[in-house]
Amino acid sequence: MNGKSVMECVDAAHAVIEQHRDEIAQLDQAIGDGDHVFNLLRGLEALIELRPQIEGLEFQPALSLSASKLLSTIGGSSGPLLASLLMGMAKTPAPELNSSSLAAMFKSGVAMMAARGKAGVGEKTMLDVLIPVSETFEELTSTHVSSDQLLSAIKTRAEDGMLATREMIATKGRASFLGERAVGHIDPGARSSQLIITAICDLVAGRHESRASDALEYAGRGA
Amino acid sequence: MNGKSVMECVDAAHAVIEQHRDEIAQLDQAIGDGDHVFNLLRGLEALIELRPQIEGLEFQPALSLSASKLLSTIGGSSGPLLASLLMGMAKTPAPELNSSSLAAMFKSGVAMMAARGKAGVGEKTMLDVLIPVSETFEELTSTHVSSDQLLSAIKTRAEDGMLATREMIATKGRASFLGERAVGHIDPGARSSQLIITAICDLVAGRHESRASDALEYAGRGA
Amino acid sequence: MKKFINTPATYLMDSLNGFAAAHADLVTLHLEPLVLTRRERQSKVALISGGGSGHEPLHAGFIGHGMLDAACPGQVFTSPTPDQMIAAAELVDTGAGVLFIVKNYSGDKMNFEMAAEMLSTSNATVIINDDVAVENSSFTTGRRGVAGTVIVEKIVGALAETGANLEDCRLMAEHVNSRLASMGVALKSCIVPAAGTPTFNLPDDEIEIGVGIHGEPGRRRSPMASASSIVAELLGAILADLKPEAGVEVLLLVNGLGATPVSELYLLFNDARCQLEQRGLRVSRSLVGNYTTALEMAGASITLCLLSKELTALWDAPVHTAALRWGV
Amino acid sequence: MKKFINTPATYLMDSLNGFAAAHADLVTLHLEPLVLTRRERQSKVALISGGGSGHEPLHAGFIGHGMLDAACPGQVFTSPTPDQMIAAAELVDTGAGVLFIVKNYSGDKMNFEMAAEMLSTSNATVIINDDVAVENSSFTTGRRGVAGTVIVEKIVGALAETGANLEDCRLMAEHVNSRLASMGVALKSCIVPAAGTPTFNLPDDEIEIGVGIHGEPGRRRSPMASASSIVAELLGAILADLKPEAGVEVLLLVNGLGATPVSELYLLFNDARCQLEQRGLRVSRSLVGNYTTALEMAGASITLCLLSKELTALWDAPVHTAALRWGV
Ligand SMILES: Nc1ncnc2c1ncn2[C@@H]1O[C@H](COP(=O)(O)OP(=O)(O)O)[C@@H](O)[C@H]1O
Ligand SMILES: Nc1ncnc2c1ncn2[C@@H]1O[C@H](COP(=O)(O)OP(=O)(O)O)[C@@H](O)[C@H]1O
Ligand SMILES: [Mg+2]
Ligand SMILES: [Mg+2]
Ligand SMILES: [Mg+2]
Ligand SMILES: [Mg+2]
Repeated sequence: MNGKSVMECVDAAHAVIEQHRDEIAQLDQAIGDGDHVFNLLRGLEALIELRPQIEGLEFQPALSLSASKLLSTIGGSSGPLLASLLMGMAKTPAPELNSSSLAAMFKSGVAMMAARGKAGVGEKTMLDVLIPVSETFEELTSTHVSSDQLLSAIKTRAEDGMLATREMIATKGRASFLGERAVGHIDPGARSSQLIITAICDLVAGRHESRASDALEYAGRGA
Repeated sequence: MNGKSVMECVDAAHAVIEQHRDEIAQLDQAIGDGDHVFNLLRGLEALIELRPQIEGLEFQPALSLSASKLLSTIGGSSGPLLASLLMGMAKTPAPELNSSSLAAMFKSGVAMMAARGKAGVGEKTMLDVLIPVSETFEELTSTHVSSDQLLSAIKTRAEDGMLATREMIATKGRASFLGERAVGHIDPGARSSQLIITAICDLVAGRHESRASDALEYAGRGA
Repeated sequence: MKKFINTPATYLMDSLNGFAAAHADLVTLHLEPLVLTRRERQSKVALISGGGSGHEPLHAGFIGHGMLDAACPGQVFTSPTPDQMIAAAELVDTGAGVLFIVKNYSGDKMNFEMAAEMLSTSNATVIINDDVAVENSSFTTGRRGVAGTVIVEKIVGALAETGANLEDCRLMAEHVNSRLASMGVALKSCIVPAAGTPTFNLPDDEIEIGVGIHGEPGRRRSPMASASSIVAELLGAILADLKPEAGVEVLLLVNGLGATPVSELYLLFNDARCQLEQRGLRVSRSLVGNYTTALEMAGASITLCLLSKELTALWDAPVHTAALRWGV
Repeated sequence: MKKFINTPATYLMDSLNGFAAAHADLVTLHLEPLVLTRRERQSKVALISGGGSGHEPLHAGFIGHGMLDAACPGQVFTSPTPDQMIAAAELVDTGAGVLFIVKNYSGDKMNFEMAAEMLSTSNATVIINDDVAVENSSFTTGRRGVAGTVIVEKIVGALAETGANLEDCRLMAEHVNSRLASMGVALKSCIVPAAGTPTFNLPDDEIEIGVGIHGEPGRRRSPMASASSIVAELLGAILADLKPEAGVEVLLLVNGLGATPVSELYLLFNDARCQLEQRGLRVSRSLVGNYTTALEMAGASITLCLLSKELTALWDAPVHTAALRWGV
């Protein structure tokens, strides 16, 4: 694992977000300000422009460079949050790279994001996807499940977490201004996080078959 | 003929303009700025509020008072024009009131309006109705036609004049800014003048049967 | 019709009462007839303008030091009446005479003309006709007066403050008018409150090039285009009219028609400025904002004024009005 | 989407380039990272604000004497990034420290927070949350920051010019924020250029009461109503929050959201002023215009600020910026 692996994940994330562009835009129009998908795309495209530099680095330095670039490119809420996630991962001591050190990195990345957002599970944010995912990742790497089982468990937790935001009242982020009126809408950040997690799992699994469900699957208000 | 006759004409004019409100509004929206009918109604309503004073006066003083009131109430192009018409009528020497002195009054009223507007026949304005009408009025009062024949000749000239504006290019007034684009539209001032002339003729003829054609008859663009 | 309004009949007075209350330090509102005058009276040629309402801040927003002494607001898009102009003249004349600044519309001209005929005090009138969307011709009413009026009011207002006499003020107004050209474009019609329906209907992908400030049709309908190509068309017409020599300094006014935010006006300004400099003109003075509106019409107009040392100095002179203020 | 725009991607820079060119006497535009700074540098506490673009003239229009020293514009409706804020601080700090004036949105707060953590020079931050449409609560993000921000920037800007230190400026900003309350209403949604479709859809006869300046839903949809009843609802919420004592003097800001003409804003001002005076409050200062917009949203907001002798004097102090200017 190195800068090349980081860029593979970036490419996978970019592809899946592009594919769900309208859906994510509509989710943020419904309970936010409509910019979430453009923020993500701007950030991911900035990383793609940095490809030569990132690919030339080891794994954690590549994450660290990506974090700074996202921080100075995205803005909004997602900028500091995603930068914190990658920064936290980059800073975690990891003498060797394996699935349990990756799980530890991811856990402290998510913790750094949660600290930045002053948020936890149940507040209708991307953390409703990322915290459960980091828990599953950590739990299952310490047991002896197959890589396939691990990846599919992660994808399931991500989807559950994303879907759970639909019935929540938001207490953090822009949707918190809406009170009850946010209920019935999936959080855009939760959806984008789940899509990216899933795309990376598929990448890792080497399963590149398109799993794109209808791009507008979750955009419908309410149901 | 006295102030009471003036108010009868005002009432007839008010009724017919109210009845054609939307049509006249649309004509002025098409080639002007849309206010013509509101200008007329504001002026006529101001005269109706002055009823006691106007009705207490002789014919020409009543016209003179009405002229001043219109001048300070209407504004726009129609204010000075209609005020000039009535002022010109009020100022014409008329030792006795009969149809030929009325025709002379009307002629000099129209002349005063034309002088104010620096306009004549063929410029796509209310003068395309009023000038022909004043000519017919003068011609026929000097011959021996019946009052019915006179009134119906006036109404025909008024309608012909009004309809003729449809194919004209305007050289005066707001429609002149449009050049060729005004062709195909009847001038709102010509239409309102024709309606008022007709209503007054009907009043004079004692024929109060409603002659209201479809209120939107002439509003259709083009045809 | 979604407007902040109580009833169409009270719209004008409700709005003017708000304006007069918000700017009580600058203006006084008179009723019957309706006139707004400058609070501080000063011995100089008095500048009076007026016209239909719906173009705010024109004209009342330009009453004050260095601009107008009085404004006569008509009904929406309807010229005011002669009694308003006469009252205004009587209220603000200090013996040096009054200059009427009139936009070139039949109604405005006739009403101001009748006022001038009835006035006993010395007065002069200048007719502003800066809109190049309309062809000029001696047989017709000619070009409309639009946003360039603000520039005339500012520059002649500054001259009047110096104590210039009535004839010099009139000549300066004519001079500025001869160096002005404007053209506008609409993205969306306005709605006259009394009418309650849009003055014109513009499909979602069309614009009206050369629109008037009352929603009068312009030169042509055209498909929606990029800001820079819209600017190119407006500037093309303006420059064809003004025919400025290369190197000349110009004042560039980008004026909003009511419903266009300043961010878009600055974007138009950017395109206009770049295109002018490419043609060798120097934008040495500028003004960007909503100065001559058409109710809530979405759209904008561009005005150029060819400057000279004298005009630049008068433009820079202090002004203190509700809508334009600097140097004081 | 009918906007004066070249492409959504170039919208922001085209508009900022126009702004910077039109106000080159007041501001300097820096690229990479994007920062606008005040041209005249002065030894005093530096005031820096910033936030998503689309609210023009906020914030860049308030750079200049008596208000801001720098502004960091983000993408449309997206908080700017920490590197912009750090660059801004480094450009304008004169040793007296910098005060960040931040509207209360997650994104703005987190980005400014990270900038503050990374900055070596002395700095403080104040969070503005004047929008009473949203209930405050210690468990949530709380109220949004909206048009009242302009009043904080003006008053604290005046204080900073007097040489007040960083802590005093911060305390004054908190103090003003505690005496501010705002609420808005939308008649028509805006369109984010990158999205190309309206943020929300409002039927022809409905309005959104309590709308946010990014088109966030408000308290409720309501049928279109008269100006005075809309004003009554906004003022009701504002006064319920501020609970002013009778006889107190207030500053009344009627702010347009972008597509509402000033004539309607003055009409709202008239209704608001009358209703406030009926409740025994005195509108001793006022501001009417487009100061904190939401792209081309049609609508308006009302802000009240409870005044004191000190606040009034700071409000009256000279200010010279692109969008607010008096006394100089
Ligand atoms: N305090 C927070 N903690 C965690 N996530 C947050 C927080 N605030 C916002 N978010 C996430 O950010 C997403 C919105 O991101 P984005 O649209 O890019 O920023 P903004 O809300 O500033 O426009 C939300 O959907 C939510 O998932
Ligand atoms: N110079 C003129 N001479 C004669 N009639 C004119 C002249 N200018 C305008 N009109 C008439 O006035 C009518 C418009 O009146 P109105 O709408 O009240 O005024 P405005 O054009 O100022 O809005 C036109 O339809 C035309 O008949
Ligand atoms: Mg967002
Ligand atoms: Mg008209
Ligand atoms: Mg008119
Ligand atoms: Mg945002």
